[in-house]
Amino acid sequence: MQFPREELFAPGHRGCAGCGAAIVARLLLKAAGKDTIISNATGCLEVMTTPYPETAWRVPWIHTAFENAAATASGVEAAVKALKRKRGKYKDKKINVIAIGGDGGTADIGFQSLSGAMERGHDMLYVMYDNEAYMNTGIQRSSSTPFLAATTTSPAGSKIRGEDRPKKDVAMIMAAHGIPYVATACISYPEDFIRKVKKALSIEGPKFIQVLQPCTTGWGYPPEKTIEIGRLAVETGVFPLYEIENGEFRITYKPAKRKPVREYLKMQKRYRHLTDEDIERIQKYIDEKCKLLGL
Amino acid sequence: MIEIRFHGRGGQGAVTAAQILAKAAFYDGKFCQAFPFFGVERRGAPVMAFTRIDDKKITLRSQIYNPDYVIVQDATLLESVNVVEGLKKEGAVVINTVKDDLDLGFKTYIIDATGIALDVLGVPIVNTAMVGAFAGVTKLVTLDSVKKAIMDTFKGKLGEKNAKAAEVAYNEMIKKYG
Amino acid sequence: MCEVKVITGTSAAAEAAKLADVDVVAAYPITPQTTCVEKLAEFVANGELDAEYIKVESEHSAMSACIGAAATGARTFTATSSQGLALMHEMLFIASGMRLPIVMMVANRALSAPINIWNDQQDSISQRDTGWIQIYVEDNQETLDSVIQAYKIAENEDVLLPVMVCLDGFILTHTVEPVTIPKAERVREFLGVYEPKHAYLDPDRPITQGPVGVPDCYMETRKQVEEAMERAKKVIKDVNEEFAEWFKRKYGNGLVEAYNLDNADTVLVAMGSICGTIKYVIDELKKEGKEVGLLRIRTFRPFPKEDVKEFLKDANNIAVLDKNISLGFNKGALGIEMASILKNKKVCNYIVGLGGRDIRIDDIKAIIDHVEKAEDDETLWVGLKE
Amino acid sequence: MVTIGAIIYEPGSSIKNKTGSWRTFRPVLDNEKCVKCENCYIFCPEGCIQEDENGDFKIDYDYCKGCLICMNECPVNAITKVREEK
Repeated sequence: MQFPREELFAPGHRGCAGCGAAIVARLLLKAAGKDTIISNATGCLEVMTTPYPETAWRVPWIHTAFENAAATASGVEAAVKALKRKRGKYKDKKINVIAIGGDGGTADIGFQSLSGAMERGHDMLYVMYDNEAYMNTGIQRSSSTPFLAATTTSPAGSKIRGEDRPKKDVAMIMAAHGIPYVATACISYPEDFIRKVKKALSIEGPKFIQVLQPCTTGWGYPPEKTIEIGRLAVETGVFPLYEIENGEFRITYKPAKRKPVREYLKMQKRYRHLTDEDIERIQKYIDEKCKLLGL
Repeated sequence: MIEIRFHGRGGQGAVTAAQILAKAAFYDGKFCQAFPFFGVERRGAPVMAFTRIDDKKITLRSQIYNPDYVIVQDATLLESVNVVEGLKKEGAVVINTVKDDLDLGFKTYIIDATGIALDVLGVPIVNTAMVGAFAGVTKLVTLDSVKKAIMDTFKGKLGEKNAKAAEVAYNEMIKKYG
Repeated sequence: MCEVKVITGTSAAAEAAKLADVDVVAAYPITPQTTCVEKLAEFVANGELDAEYIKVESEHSAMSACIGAAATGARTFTATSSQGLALMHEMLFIASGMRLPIVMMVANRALSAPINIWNDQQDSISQRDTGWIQIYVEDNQETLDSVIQAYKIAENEDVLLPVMVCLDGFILTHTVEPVTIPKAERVREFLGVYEPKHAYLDPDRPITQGPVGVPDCYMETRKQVEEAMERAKKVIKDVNEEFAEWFKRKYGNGLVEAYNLDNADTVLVAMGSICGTIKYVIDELKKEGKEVGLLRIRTFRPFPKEDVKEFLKDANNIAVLDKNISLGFNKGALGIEMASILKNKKVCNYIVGLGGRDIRIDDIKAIIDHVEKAEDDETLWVGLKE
Repeated sequence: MVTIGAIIYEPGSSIKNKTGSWRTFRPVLDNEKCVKCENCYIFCPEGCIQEDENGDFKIDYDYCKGCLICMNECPVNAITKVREEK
């Protein structure tokens, strides 16, 4: 695959060295192209890309608050429609309206506005960049934090061993909205992610993509490992890649043989408190999930 | 300024009646105002609505405590509501009932609006007939304006039927009370 | 020819939004605003208004969607009340900070707890510092006219601020009275098409809206809003005059309306529909040979400080009526503002009509009596039950 | 002067912020070894590895933060790291 060469996400942004969220944004814009309007939730990506008077964005971009990227995008989409119809704006261009938010802004505080926007059938794509905790504010747990991961609000203590609840399955909840396209992706598989974004944008109506994006600071690993760890999340079955098109479920990447989750967990500080027994519990949980999905 | 209070039950269209009366006054070239008693009542509960009519712009926004007229859409309300409360001494009541021996302590005009509604509309919804009856008794608004107000409140056939109900009630009151 | 219809305040607001040919409506129903958004839905469903109507899942999303739409370059309308307005609170700052000329009808209603659907003005008063222009109207005609004026004010390049048009819940929202509805073409000509220069989202001009306001720029953005508020005073006055030329109706000088002030030593100061009742009482007292005046504050933000000083320079007994209360200070917002402006005058504050408590003719008369006899500034709650 | 609504009108103006000084290690790309798989190009969070007119990938050290994802993802070890001497 020859990747699109246009760089719509500029360097000079304040993301950490090895930032996965920056990779999400860059790949997303490569897939979407310049006729795109972005509605960005408050979070790492928004903060690191737009300290006034500088912006890393080369497409029209709006941020309003934390919990409402989807609602803001609803307004953008409605306005684009109205201005096209009533005043001939945007000529005949197809404008991609894309909302993007982290797991906190999507699965937690922005969940209602996301559900509303998806249910109303707006022609938009929502991208959840999933780094499994509130990284912007210093690594607090979100509902997308996986089982037993340590964060500053789900610390590994002597009584509680990190996050005590399993990761909330937002993609499946979005699928339950009956929208035409839902997919999971991971930045370590850029062809797959770009293909999914392009496919989503070719479909009219609400679309949702959850993209896993390892975070060097929050997960605790050296920055050069961002892609490698993402790949392991997929190869171990911790984060399966699939798409659901018009209700049709399809695994889009099937590891020849799933690697043990231990390989994935041992690379990250957030799991360093785990005992063999803990790892066994996680392995069992992942095995069950994979079986369900046919992995 | 003339102040009118409507008594009805939730769902009987007392608010609509108050608005029709206001509109009729407006069509007669007067100033008007109509509003519900702002309650949490649901279908069936006693409700009130108000109309003000004047020759000049109405700025008063308080509720109506001493009405000139009271319109009672349902005589069973007499059991639970003091419908004549605050009514001016020289005021009058227009009430829907088949009884003819009511003593409310005020000048009282009686109409069998339910009978008219059943005849003309086929349903016991009396609000438009009551506005017609009120117009017949008081001549505060013309029948033409009442009918016009009804016709733009209810569309098409329903409007025509309701205008007819108002007309029948109006004529009956003229016949009965002159 | 204009058309006169006997309609409610919420219908008047909806009619005005239709006349303004809004592009996007995003709203969530709440009593007593509901009939406004129902009417707008009807207009859109019948093709009378060519707009995108977003049936959002909350007021927070209603304002978010309006911000998104306005930032894209659309003329935008929403309406809410009470708890809904409180839920929007966060987004109100964002709308003004992003300088988006959104217009919103607020059906004034008390805040919980206890839950109460009836009228007072605590809801919009509590949004005082959000950078929104606030217009308080006295009747349904003014509701319609003010929504139209609001677009003209908000979209003025000297202003570029959102405007809320506040009308008293039930007292206006659910009361029908005659309202003159101007011709759509006239209103469209009066307003023109909204063509923002500063904020619109278009791939041909990729701008970034809503960036991080670092300490190096944030304070300037606040000062800019304050300056826009100050400029808005003149714009509101100008629009009031211009509107009068086009549509033959005006509301005082746009910021305040003086009623029978000339020979009045006693002046009531109030906002909203209660001013109608006060005018009624003033007219009655006049017949008895007693002169009492009213200064109606039409725009609470920007606050007409200069006009207040000028119009009240000869009054000695000033009674400020508030349908809100700053708990812990025992004064209403208007009372606090007036006291800070009229430093050497007797200013009594009357807390009235909270949660729908009816304000009767006798209440107004009692206030007049009280302020005339009061020896110093006092706060009195009027209409309390024993 | 802050713009009205703090709107930023210059797309991609973050390029004014050169992040090259963040590096501890500098990735060095050996174009002789490079097989042009594009891994380094596509995974770079800064987008600072670009093709030159000859089709060779070049690292823009003005922006490279030295995360070394490129080195880690290079299948032929064409990228090595050297310590920045500051």
